[in-house]
Amino acid sequence: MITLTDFMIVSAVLFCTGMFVIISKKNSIQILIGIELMLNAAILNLVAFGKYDRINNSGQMFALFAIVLAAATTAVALAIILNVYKQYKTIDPDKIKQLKD
Amino acid sequence: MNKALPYQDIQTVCFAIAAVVLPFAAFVINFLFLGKSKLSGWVSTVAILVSSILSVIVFTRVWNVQQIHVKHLWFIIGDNTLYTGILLNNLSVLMLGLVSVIALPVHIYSTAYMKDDAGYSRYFQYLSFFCFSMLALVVMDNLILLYAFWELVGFSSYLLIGFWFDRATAVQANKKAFIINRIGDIGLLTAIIILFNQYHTFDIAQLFKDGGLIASSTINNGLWISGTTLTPVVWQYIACIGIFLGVAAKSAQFPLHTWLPDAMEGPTSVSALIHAATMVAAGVFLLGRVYPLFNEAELTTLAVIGCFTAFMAATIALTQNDLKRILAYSTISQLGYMVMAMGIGAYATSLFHLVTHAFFKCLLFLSAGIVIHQIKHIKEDNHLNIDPQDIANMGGLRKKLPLTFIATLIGGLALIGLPLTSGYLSKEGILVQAFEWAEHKGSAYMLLPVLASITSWLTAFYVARLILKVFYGDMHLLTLHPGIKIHIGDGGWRYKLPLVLLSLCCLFPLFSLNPLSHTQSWLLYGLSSYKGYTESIFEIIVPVVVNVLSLVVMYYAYIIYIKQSIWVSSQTGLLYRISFNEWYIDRFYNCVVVKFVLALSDMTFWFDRKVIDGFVNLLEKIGVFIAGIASWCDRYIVDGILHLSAAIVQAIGGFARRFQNGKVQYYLFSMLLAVIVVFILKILIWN
Amino acid sequence: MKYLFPDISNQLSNALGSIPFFMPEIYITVLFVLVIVTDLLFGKNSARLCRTIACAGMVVVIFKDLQQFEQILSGGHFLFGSMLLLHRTAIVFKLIIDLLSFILLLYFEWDHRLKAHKKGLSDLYTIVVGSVLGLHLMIMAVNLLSIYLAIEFVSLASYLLVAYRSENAFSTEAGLKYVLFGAASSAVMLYGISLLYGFGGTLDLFSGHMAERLAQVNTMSVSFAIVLVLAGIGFKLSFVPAHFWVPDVYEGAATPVTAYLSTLPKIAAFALLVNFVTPFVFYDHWKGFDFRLVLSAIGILTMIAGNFAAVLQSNVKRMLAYSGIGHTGFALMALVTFTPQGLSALTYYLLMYGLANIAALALANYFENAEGITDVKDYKGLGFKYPLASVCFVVVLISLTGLPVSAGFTGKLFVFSAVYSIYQQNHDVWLLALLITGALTTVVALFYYIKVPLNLFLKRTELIVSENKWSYNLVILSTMIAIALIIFGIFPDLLIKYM
Amino acid sequence: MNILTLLIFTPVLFGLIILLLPSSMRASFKYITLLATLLQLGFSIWMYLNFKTGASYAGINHEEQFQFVQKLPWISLDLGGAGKMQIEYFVGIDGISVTLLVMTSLVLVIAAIASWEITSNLKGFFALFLLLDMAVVGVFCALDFFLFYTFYELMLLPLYFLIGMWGGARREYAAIKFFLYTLFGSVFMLLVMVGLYLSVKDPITGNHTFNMIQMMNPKNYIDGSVFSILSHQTILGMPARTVGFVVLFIAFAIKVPVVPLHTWLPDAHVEAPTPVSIILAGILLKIGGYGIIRICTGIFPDVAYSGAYWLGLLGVISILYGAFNALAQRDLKRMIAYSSVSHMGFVLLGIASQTAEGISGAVLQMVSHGFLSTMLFFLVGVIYNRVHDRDIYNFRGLGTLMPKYTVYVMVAFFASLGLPGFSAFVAEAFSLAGAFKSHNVNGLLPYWMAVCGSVGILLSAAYFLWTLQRMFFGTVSLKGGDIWKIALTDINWRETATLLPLALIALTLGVMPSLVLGKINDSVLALVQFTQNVFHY
Repeated sequence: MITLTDFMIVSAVLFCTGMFVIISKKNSIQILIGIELMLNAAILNLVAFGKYDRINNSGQMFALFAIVLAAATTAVALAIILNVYKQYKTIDPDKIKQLKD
Repeated sequence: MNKALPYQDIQTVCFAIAAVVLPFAAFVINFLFLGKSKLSGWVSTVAILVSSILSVIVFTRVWNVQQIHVKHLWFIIGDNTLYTGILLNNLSVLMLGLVSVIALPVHIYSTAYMKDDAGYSRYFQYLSFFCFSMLALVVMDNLILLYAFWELVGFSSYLLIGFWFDRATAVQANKKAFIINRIGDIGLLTAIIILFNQYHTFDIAQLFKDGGLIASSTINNGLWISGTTLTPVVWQYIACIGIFLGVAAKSAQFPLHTWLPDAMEGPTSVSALIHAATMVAAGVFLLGRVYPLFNEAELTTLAVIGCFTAFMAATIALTQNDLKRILAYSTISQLGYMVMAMGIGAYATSLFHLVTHAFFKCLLFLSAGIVIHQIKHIKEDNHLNIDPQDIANMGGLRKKLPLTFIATLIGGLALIGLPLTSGYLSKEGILVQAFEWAEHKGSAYMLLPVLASITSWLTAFYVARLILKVFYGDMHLLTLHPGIKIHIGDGGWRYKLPLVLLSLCCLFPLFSLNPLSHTQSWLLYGLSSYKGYTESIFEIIVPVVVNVLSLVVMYYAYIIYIKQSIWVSSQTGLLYRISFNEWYIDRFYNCVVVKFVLALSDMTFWFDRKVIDGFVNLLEKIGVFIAGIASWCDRYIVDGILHLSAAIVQAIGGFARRFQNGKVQYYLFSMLLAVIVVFILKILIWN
Repeated sequence: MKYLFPDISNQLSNALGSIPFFMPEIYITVLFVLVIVTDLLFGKNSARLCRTIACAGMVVVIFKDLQQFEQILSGGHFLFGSMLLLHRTAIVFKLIIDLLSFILLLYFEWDHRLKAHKKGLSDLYTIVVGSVLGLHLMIMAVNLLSIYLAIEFVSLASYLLVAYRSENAFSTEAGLKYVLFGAASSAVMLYGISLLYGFGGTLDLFSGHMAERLAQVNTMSVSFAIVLVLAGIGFKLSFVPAHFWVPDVYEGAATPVTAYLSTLPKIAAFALLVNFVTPFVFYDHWKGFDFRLVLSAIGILTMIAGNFAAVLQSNVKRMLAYSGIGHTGFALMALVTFTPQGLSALTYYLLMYGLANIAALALANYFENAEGITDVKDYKGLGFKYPLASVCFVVVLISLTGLPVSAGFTGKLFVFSAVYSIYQQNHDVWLLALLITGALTTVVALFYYIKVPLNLFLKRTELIVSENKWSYNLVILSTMIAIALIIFGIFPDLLIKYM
Repeated sequence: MNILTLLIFTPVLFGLIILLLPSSMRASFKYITLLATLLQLGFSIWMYLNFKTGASYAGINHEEQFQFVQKLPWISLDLGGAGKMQIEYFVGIDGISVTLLVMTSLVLVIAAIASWEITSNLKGFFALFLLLDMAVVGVFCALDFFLFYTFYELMLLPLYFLIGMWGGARREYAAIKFFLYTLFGSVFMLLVMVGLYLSVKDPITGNHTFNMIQMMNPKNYIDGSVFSILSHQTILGMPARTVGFVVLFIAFAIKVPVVPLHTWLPDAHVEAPTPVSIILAGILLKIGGYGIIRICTGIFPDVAYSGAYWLGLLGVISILYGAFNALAQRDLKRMIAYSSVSHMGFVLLGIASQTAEGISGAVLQMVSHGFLSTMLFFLVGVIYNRVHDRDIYNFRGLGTLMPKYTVYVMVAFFASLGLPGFSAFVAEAFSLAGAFKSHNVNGLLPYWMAVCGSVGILLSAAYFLWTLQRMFFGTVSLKGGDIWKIALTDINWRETATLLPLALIALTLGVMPSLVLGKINDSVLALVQFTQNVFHY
């Protein structure tokens, strides 16, 4: 039997992994993937919790919205990253730091 | 205030006011309309002439007749109403008369003395302004106004000392005079404030009259009580010290006397009026006004200080070579007498001495002015590089300046206090009472009258020295610079008239018909607190001893300074032997007494210059030093704190900026870290 | 599933019944479509027309907003099954947003650099109009789902705006930073939302169950969830520690976009935050997560970080970015009162901040246009060359600093009064600390704001007579705003009584 | 039209005219400004003459006793549960303000005349000048705290620009320092102001009010409010009222300025152009003193009472510290600036004494210092305009070169050092008398403070005389040699026309202090009465 706790643990692991990816990877696309991981952690949570919300099924609904929005965000982000590559010939965020104090 | 005042009194008051205001009017006229005109001298002189006539009228009407007090609302501050008013009693009308009468000859004299000066008009503006302040000072009825004019008198003195403001020494001197006077002023102001706090009034009549507020206040259990006001008694002492500081500064008492010799940088006529006769006497006048405030112990202190001042100044005068400085020190010495007299309770005699001193000292200064003027003529005629005030250059002037010589002689004798002069009357009065007082107080106090007597002999010595050196013997200039032309004389009537007038005033008849006994003087009876003394042995002994010894001293002086002529004229015979023997005595004196005295004199002078003046200078230095520190603090500490806070702002700003390194992952990391840190903190602290 | 059926009709009627209360948003949607269509129809030359349509549309929307006041006389109204809440403050917020976006729509074209963009500005108008819809939703959202949707809606639009000038390196760099930071924040927030949903069992904040249940759950876990959600909102509000993106993005984006970013999403986010905290704060048995304390602490930190860091900036846009952070902190102060008075002070303050900030950036833009300068040190002596613009700049900065007589001052005064009156009741030391920090940072704010007039007027240089590329539009706009700021400074009750 | 409103807003009207006129008419700007200030002077003199005295016109804490009152609702705001906020345009004067108002108007005329020296950017200068004019006059008239604060803050900006744009070499530093210092004070004042109005309710309307006179009545405070006398609230462990007082005091002390909050003053003075120096010293400093009287002691009489010792101490420190600093300066303007610090110390000492003598002395000192410092700075301006140097060591023997000028310098110097016959004497004497008396009347200040204060008079003599000796006496010797000798012409008719009235006023006030004291006396008595009765509520 997979309990709610298991879902939560998995999602927490996913979340942390995503966070780690965001912070450590030297590639913008990888960072996007990290963000996706984090989003998925949340979505997993939502779905898991939604099981107990029988009246509205808000969890599942939310998950759908979240997936769509994540896709939209990723699309925009990829477009911007593409643009960045045009300008900088790199997508390593560490190297893109003309704007700073 | 004055509803029931009869017509006569109103007229008197008007006269008094006119006497005071006329010089001021002259000042205003001179200031506004007579910029460079020679007319200004006459405007001032006429003003003071009328003023002095009015003063004399007022004097005759008030003296021993009644006290007139008129006042008019000035302003209201809080619950206190301040009046401006005139208080005419014996003391004030005496001073009123004295000041205006002395000022008159000085004005006349000045019209001649200053006639070639570029600042002629300015001089008379100042002089009139001074007369106004001084006259107002003596008639004012409340302490605030008294203080006001007290300071204005100092201010006009400042202006006059620095009259030749392009001379560095004059400017130095007037600054010093003003600042030292300012010290006194602060003392006086503090005293006035203390009195105001205690008695809630500034009115002199209410405060100091018989049975007035001062008289009815008591000191009890360390508290100074008057009405409902209780103050620690120390403030009574401080009030007295404050007043004494005022007196000491104005009347050049130890230790605030050093400005007076320097003040001689002003024109000589000014010295005669202000720094000899009138303004410096203001301190003594003030003592007279506030006399009831002082208690026994404070009076004794006063006496001691006065006596010491008198002695010290006299010893200094012994060796000075500057004509005016000698006179300045003698003034200090005489003022010391007056203060001492106040201290020993000889209130009336002190004021008596003030009056007589005013005349003879004024006379002496005017004479000295003539001498200096003439020497200056010689200097200018022959293009010499000499100090016209140095008595070493003078000598034998009695033939050239006969009238001046006679005047100086009268003045000098009065200063010494030889019989037939006015000085005798007042000075002997002081000495006699000093002895009586000391006898009454106990033997230790005998030192005071003895010292006073010694001072009297020292006075005799330096006066004799002065006269001998200036008027007797040969002109030293001639021996130094043979062949110089000397065309000098007493000068016109504007020089002579004042001398004659003042000389007459220095003789006894003006004050007492009995030339030998001071107790017969009308002046003494007019001053309220004169009690009249019982006949005592001192009445006879003191004058005799003092005068005889004075004569002896003068004779020694004669021998010392003119001795060569004696040797030359009498080589053989009894006279020679006596002279010879006396020479032994003289040598003895010379070795022991004179040398000692001279050494003492040098020492005191050194003390005066280095220690007391040094102290004043030190104060100045300390002031400047503190000023430097304050300035440093201001720049580095107070402002430093400001700059520090600016630096802190920047430091915090810098810290906040350090995260902005342009790396987005670093930003994310910082944010997440911060969130986690906050969360952990929350768990640790708030749970 | 069967037992859900009766509900459907209910829900449908609810949705249909909500539509009259949703008119402004519908109008915006129509406007959005209209602008897109215009753009498509007229191609390259459509910019001007798009702008005209967008602006005119905004005016209509404002009218619609005003009409809503009558609809809610009897109190707030839930829409679409408690997804949205229409209440008086929300309308005020919407009006502010619409007004400011109207100004911004006018303004975009006046930036020479943006205008020179080869793809034209038509898309920009579309995006902005779209984002206004998102902002409206944000203001009214009271359901975790609608909150998330609205935020993402606005975020997506903002990403596009920031990266709009694709040919410009700064702009794209800013876009990258913005999108990465934003996406990560929203992911964090979503995780927080998922947890809240799990703990509370519902997405509806105002249902009453949410706070009730959360109060029973382990405080730590709830706090964790709330902190994560706050981080997401904080990204929009740009408070510490979610402010790091602000200076870079503001500097990199085109100036009108910066004006947009520094005002509209921020103001809407405040409305959102108000909505978010209300159910918790007014739940009597709420314990555990102390919103007032956390928000106060954040407010203090934000004020300090923003204002102090701004002192060292010399790029005008960057400086304004930091000052914007500082203003967020100050506005948080009004929020933590959790009173109607505080709320009206907040709206007033935000409106004045929005106006002044747009004007300030417009003026910075003006100088950028005319002289090609962005650094405050280059403003040296320009005050005599461009007197009107410079004077306006001074007035606007005065208002931002909060000195009388300017609207910024009255705003500050209202905020202070609101906080004070609460402090008077509960003597919360945090409120006092907020007050003191608020006052102190005003002084610090002067420190950097004054740099502009300092350089404009006090420094003297040999002015090189260069050809003026006069653009009156920006000056006229900012002059009008400046005058408005002064008028509202003298007569604040012209406005505040409606807030 | 209310005369006070007219007085306040006349300059703005003229300022607008200047702004609207084309720059080609710049020569007329100074005349327009002069006209505006003269008009103001006329109004204020009219008010002075029509000012009624008597116990029933004392003012202070009785609204009905103020004169020339105008009261219009301004901002009214519903705060929901917290009641209503009531801000009024409320102007009126009592004895304490009327004399300061006349002084201010006159000083402004002088400053307008001194503005002749300004040559660059005239439009800006005169517009700012008139704006500043409005603000300073408004401060003295405002009886609503909000209005007061508005005017108070409104002074800052024009001053910043006036110093910063037309000032000397370090003008930027001086201007920003001045601005930050004063803003620092006033921002916290804002907090206290907000706290006060939330604590006070207008008894008639029941609204929260900014009315200062209502704030003075302890009965108007809501029970349990922060600043209520009865509820003894604390802020950070300190009594709330003490905190409020201290904050307000700091704000005003910066303006006065009181040591150690004074360092903006020398810089600002030195760098400011002459007219601005005149306004700074003549008027701005008085606003600090006025604020302490009207607001600090008016609204927090109990704290002023218990904290009088510290106030007095600060006063004494200012007197001495300022004087010592003045002694150490070699820049003439700086020396005078520090002398201002010293002289304003008397004001604080007088106020701290809370005796009728002390407060009257303080007000008189403010009026007197207003005229004298104006004169002093104008005199410095005269010499600076001619040779652009102010270093005391660079001049010697000016008395021979510029005799008339020297006369005025001497008048100003001696008047400032408290020579009787000039206004400063009576003022300082009574400040000290009040301070001394205080121990017996209300036991606030120890005796020694007055004594120490009097040492300041001595020191002032020292630095003024030293300067006089160094610069004006002796033989002519100038750093700039013959060029300076030619440049240093004696004062012209315009300068005489400026200096002569000032000298005459200083003299008149010295001889007839009743011109001021007669007007202020009732108010001062009422104030003293009020501060002493505060514990009976």
